Amino acid sequence: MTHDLLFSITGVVLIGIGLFGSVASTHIIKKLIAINIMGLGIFMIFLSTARHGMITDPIPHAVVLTGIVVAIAGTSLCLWLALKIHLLGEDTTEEVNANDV
Amino acid sequence: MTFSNSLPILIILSALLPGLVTFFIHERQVILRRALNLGGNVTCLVLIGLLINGVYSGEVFETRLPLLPAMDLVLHADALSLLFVSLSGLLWFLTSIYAIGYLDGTQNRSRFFGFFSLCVAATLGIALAGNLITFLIFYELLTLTTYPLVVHKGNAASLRAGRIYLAYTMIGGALLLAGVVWLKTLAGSLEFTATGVLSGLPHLDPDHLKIIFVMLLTGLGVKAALVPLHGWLPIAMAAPAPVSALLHAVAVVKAGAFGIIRVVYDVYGIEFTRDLGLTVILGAVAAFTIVYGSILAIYQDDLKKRLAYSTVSQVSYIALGTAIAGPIATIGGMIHLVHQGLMKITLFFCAGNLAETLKVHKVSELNGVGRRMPLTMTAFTIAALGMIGLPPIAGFVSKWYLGAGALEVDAYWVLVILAISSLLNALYFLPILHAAWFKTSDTKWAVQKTKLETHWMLLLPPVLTAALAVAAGIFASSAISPLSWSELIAAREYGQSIFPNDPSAAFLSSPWGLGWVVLAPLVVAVGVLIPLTRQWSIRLSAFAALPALFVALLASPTTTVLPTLFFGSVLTLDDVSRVILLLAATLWLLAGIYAKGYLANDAHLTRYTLFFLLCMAGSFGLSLSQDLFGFLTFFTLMSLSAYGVVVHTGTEEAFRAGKTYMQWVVIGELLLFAALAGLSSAGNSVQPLWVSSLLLIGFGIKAGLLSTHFWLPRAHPVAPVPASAVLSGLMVKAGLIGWWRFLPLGDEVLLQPGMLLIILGFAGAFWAAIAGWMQRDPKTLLAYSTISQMGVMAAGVGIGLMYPHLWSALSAALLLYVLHHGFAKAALFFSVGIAPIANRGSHLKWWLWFMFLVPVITMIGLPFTSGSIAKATLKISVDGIAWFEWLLSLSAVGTTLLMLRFIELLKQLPVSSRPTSQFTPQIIATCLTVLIILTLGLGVPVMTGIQIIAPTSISMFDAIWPPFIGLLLFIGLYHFRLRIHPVRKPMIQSKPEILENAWKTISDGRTSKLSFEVPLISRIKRNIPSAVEAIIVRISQISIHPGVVLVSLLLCFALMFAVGQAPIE
Amino acid sequence: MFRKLILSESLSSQNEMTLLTRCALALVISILTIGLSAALILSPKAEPVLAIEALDKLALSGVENPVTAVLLNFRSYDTLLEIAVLLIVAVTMSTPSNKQMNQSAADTSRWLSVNDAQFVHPILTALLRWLIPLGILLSGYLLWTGAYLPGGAFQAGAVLTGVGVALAVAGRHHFTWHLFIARFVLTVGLIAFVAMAAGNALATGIVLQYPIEHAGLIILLVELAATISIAAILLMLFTQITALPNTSERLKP
Amino acid sequence: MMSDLLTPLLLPLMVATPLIAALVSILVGSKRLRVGISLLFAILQVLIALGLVLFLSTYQSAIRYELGGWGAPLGIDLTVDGLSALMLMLSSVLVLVLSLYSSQYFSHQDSVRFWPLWWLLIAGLNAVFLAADAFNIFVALEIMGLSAVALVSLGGSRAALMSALRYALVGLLGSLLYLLGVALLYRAYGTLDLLMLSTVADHNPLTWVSLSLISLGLLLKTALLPLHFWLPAAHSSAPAPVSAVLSALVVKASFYLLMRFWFDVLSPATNEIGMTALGVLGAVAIIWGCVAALRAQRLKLLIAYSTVAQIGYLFLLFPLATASGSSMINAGTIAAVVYFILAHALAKAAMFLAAGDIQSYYGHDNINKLKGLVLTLPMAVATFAIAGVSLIGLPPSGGFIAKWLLLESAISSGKWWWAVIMLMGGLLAALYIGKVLSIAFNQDIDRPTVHRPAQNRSAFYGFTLAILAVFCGFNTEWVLNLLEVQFERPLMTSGGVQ
Repeated sequence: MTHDLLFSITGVVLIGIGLFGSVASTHIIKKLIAINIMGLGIFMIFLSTARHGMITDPIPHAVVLTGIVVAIAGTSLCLWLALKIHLLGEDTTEEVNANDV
Repeated sequence: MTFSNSLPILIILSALLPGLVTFFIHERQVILRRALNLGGNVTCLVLIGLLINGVYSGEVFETRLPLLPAMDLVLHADALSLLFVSLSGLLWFLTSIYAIGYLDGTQNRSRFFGFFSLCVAATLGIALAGNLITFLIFYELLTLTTYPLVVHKGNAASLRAGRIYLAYTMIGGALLLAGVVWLKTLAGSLEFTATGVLSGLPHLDPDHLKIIFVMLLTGLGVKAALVPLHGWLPIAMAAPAPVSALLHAVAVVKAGAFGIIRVVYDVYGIEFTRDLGLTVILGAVAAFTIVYGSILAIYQDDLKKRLAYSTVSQVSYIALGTAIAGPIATIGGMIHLVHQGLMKITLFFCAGNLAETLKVHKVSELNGVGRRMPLTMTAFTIAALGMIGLPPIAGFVSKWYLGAGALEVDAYWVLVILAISSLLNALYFLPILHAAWFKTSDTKWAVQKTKLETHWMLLLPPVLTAALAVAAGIFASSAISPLSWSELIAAREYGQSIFPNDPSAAFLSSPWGLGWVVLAPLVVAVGVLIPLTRQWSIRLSAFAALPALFVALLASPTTTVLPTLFFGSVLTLDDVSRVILLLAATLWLLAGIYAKGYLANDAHLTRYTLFFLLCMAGSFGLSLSQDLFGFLTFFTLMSLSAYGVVVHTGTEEAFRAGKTYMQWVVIGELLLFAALAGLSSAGNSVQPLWVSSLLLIGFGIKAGLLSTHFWLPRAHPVAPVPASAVLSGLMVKAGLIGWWRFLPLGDEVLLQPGMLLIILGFAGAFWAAIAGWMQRDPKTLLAYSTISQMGVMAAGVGIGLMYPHLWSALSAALLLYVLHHGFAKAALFFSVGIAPIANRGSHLKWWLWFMFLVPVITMIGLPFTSGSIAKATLKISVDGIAWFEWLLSLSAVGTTLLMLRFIELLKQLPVSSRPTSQFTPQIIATCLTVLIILTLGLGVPVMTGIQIIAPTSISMFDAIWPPFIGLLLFIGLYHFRLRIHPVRKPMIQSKPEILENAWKTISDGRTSKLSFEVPLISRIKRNIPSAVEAIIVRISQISIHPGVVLVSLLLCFALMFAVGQAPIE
Repeated sequence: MFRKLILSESLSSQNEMTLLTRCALALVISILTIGLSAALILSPKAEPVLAIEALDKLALSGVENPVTAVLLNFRSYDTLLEIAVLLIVAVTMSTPSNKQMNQSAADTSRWLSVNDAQFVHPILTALLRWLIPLGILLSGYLLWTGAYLPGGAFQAGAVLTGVGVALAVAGRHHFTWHLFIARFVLTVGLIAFVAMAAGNALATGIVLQYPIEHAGLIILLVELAATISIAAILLMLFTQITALPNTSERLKP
Repeated sequence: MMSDLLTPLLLPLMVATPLIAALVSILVGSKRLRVGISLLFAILQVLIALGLVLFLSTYQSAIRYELGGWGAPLGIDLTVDGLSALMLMLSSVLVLVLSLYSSQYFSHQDSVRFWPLWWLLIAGLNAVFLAADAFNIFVALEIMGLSAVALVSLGGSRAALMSALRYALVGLLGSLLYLLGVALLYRAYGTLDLLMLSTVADHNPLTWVSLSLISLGLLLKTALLPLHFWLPAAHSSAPAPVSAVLSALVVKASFYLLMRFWFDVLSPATNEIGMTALGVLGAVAIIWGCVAALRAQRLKLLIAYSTVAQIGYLFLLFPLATASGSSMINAGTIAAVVYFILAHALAKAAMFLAAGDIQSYYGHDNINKLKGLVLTLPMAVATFAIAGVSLIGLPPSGGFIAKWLLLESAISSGKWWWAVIMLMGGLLAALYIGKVLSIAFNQDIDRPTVHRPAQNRSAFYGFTLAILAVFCGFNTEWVLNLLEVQFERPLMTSGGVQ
């Protein structure tokens, strides 16, 4: 029983790290990596619920699989945008509009 | 959807659809846009017509559209909504014609007319709203559709106006919304029911209702421009003229007032509001707004701003009407909704015309504009007079009802407010009229290209609305007039049928019998106005008096009742009015003939004849009419047209005299208004003391009673001779007739007023004699003699008040005295006109001098003259009040003194160079008057059927000793007067000037400190001996210083009350 | 926290948050994690009711591997949407403006065009000759075992993408994506899935309900189409990024 | 009865139509064909939504469709009740008009990528409104989020890309937090189906934590005040139809989910403090949004900030819904908020379309330079004004009815301070609408030449939307009793509608 609890705790820790990374860092790529770490943490928690003694519950696996694909799609879109921004202009820290509070 | 419940929505659509379609019309398609717009107008009016006769025949019109589960959009046509719908529909039609003319050639007119129709649709929606939420929806829609109109020009000023307008109305709207929602949660659906929804519901927490009422009031107050929330109205004047005309006279401002009426009557219910004590708040705010708005209006130089502030104050009348919470006051409030709309829209149209054609925006630039744009300015004048509240224009009717309604619930302070505000209205409207008509324009106007003074589309609407305003006033009690309509509403509101308790006795009436007497001069006056019949009518003007003369002499006593005229006017011919009519007719006839010669080659003959005829009509109407409204209307007509005659010569001195005359007329008017309002509300119960004292003073001003007589010695001499003859001979008697009609003579004892009248009468008689004696100009002397004679007559009436049982005999005597004085005074004035030829020593000299002496002798009252008979009958009718007889004889002494002085002055008149032939009409007139005086002296008792005690019974001695003493006195004083050089034109500022300055400083807006520099001190410094003489003159002057006189008046009152209270044995 | 986004590789500290705020943030997040873990520890796990039911119904699903059954039968709707997500990314990156395309001299008329002029390192050509068939074979195997053992469309697709990337990197071959055939390959997965859903609705009256006897076969077909699509989409991701103008020079530090 | 069998089929069809439309628009080559087919699909979608709404209003019973026939816990279900039917109807009508607008708004190059992403976004939206499974919502949210990001980045300018990136990051973070919440729920209750969850969920710390996580994730996506920084940039730099659909629908979808979770699924876990906290945040959002809108220099930015403010209004639902402590959710407030969504969506979309016209005519949308706009683009000004009326909540617009219902519920539940906030919000909204209008009406422009008023058809669509916003203020009866249609608890028997 303690096995999956251990996994969930690590998952939570991973989420913590991911959250801190995404909020604290301002560099886009760092932020993206942090978000992925957080995603993995969540998937870990989800998977930790699958083990019930002898029976393994297939639902979390399917869900996590779909989650991974979606996360990839999201990350690749962000990368694509970051790359285009990088190509477009030198001004890296452009404020979108003056009075954006 | 049967017809009855689709009609309201159709009306709104008839305004909405053309609006929406006009948006998409291209700028250049002018004809299509005009057709669409006017088509919409006409259909709307037709539908409203259908609605009116539908509701009249009792059919119920209601459209119900589902909006929210517990509440739906209700359009319900009841009597109140009809009033507002018909007003908006009609004025929309006129304003769109005006707008088409006004905006000719400007850009984005499609947008303008689109929003214009939408705004009217919103107003119609407001009028027809059946419950509070529908009202709210259309109320907010009105704000939205008016914003683009206010900012139509797109310049900085109109944008600022738009911003401020939005700020005010948005906040108001938010408060209103909150209030309505709160009320909805408390009271469920808020259908408008006749006696109010809330009064029925049981367990409503009163202080919640109070807060809600205040919120609703603020929300509505923004649009009704109650004081703290009125800021946007003057600024919104930046909008084009048609916008400020329709919006600020009809749509927006009235929506607010209409809302207040709906909330107070149909949501809270009038008794419920009164119990909650909310009417006090509303009343206070409304009263403050009325006064505040008028005061501010005085200081505005920009014409439209002045009109805006006047709107602020006028709209609060409606709120005041609702606040008084009496049935008659409600009627007053509601008809003011219509009347103010009519009058105010005329004013704005005229302001728009002035701005459009002459580029005149400031009041100071208005000099002489009357000559350049006569039609516009006449409309402006009618509307302005209506706003002041002068009869017969519509404004008077609503003020009358407000006054009467206030008295009905004993709210005396309202009467004061009405009086003050009418005074303030006069203060800011009369200078405009004065400047427009009587001043010559210094600036060069744009030359008048077209035949009409401006585009016909700009001219037709104001003239129409002015005519409507007058018609609403004159035909007030006719079936279709707004007045009868609001009576219907008030009856519904108060749940019982009430009719204004006018003592309009309706008995035998011959149709239009006596009407011709009054109509003849008016018809001729119209003839004078029309250019092609002008010459003929001027020549005929004198003979307009013939029908009156014919009726006075031959017609049998009849009464004509004209139910539709005013409040049902009653013209009767009884003994009193017969005599007065006789005097009036003859005097007007003679004056007309005299004027032929005197004013033969005068430049302003047409203007003189016009005023002459109006004055004549006024005097005839005055003498015949019995009902309050009619009497007051003719009284005002006579006084106003007399002004035109007084300032006829156009000299600076004439204008100053005219101004004083007008000031006193307005004061008189106000006092009479209050008095007659009190009289009508008191009904036939005992007349309260304050009403009779107001009547005394009000008519006293006209009768030249002491302390209110200043205008007389300055106005009469200034007028041309025939006019001053009639002024002194007849018009002064109007005051007397007033007393005759309205004071309870002969039926109840009025000790104090009687005493006052006697004191003032005799004091005036003696004082005038002395003052007159010191004059150098014969006409001024005659004016003073009129004051003294009127003093005697006033004393007679005073006796009548104190001893009612004597009144029957006394009235006959007074009538005779009036006749005698009228003709004698006229003859004296005529003689002044033709004295120059007599002095030239032509062959007629002796004959003329004989003619001068006859009236002098009759005035003195030597035996075998009408004067002696009149004085004798007066003495006898008083039977035995010794002191009265003594005083009467003493006054005869004074008159002799005056008459002898008059003869002396006649001699000194400069010789005129004009050939005698020109004087013939004047001579003929004087001969006729003298002839009448002689016949009066001998055969009068027989002809007029007045029972007179035979002349023989008075002892000859009584008729001789007063003139004899007068002669002695004259000779004695003759030497004394030589030493003090005669009183030239007052080298020091006479008191009326100071009063007049004070008046000017107020009206010209300069609030310079009113400094009463006392000439006396400066003179003492210069040289002591002349100071003594100055003191004597000061004493005689001081007596007429208004402040002192008013104080003395109060003293008399106090004395009178004291005497009254003291137990009389 | 998301306001300033920078891309400059320069590790200048002025963009980073001040030390104080970072510590505060760290503190807050650690509290949250402790709270979360406490909640996890305290609350009991629910009984695997759903798991038991899924395993019972496995026989009806047409495949033995429970995960594939859930993925492609019980919750097939999720997988459908998931492919749609991938398609979104594909569409965003498809057809960059033509000016970027014509830099590469390759003929753009065909989807997979060979351009011999390009010099390719001999060792790499030999390696490819071995690797590419092996990759395709492996992805076929993964696809087939999906029904019994962990595997399936996504894993097979990933391997196939590897093959494609190897080809693209070699430089000899060039992919053009704005042709119809390319766009069809990208969308074939979703098309198959939707067609299957519609077909089932006709057959069994309820959308996405496989007829029991053919369930296995239909799942296999759908998985095949999905694999092709996934491979194509991921490959396009790679080629589009390398096709961006002089990406290589820009990436220099 | 025939229609009885077919109607449930409408639900999956509702999701399938946009997907098929997306596929077709990818495959189709020419722009004109692509546009034609898209319009066809848009009309089809409206018809389906209409069918659903009519069915619901006649039979007054919700529909539940089990995909794959496996039943709730194992399989995934699609459900539609009054609220979701209304949202579907709103989105399909709006999509139809926006598609008409964008048919000639985009150049050929852009339209190749626009249409597929547009249909995928609509598919995501429909999936969210129909979803009854927690994880399914996550995937649908993700589709909607990513396609929205892709559409925002369509602009191609640096600002567009930067704001798209920021929006993507926020979207990702939000979805992951939501997923974490779902994971905890699955751990505690073993099921992903919302209806089952609502019967099983009770007040324990784990449910409360998962509810707050889910709410945090959805708040990020709905852009409530502290988490709103991404919205103004994203909505203002996107092309006009995209920003219209973002403001009107995408933001509302996550709010719809919040409503579902707070009032339907995990309602036992909700408590008073949470409700008032959301209410306070909403109130602050109203005030702050309006102030920021007043200070905005660009028109689209102004409209975006006004969205932030109007979202604040939506969150006033939470404190008002639970009438002072009693757990009974008062239906009036929910109806009011739904009405608010309806009116705001139409009005905001109209405003963005008007702004789009202005931008394409002038080349910029800097407010101060828009003097004399009323001469050049009268239709755009009219649209902006009418939509503004609905935003401020002046009668006769839909916004007014919504404000009226909210005010009524605020006053009847005795919490009058929320009513004050609402009135303040209305006034502030009037401020910035007034500012724009007064500039537009300013005609003393230096260039005396009167511009040829641009007569393009696109202004017409914005105008129809604005008119719709006004007319939905009239017959509210129909909408309100549609909302009454709800799921009765407990679990409906499976196999379509009984």
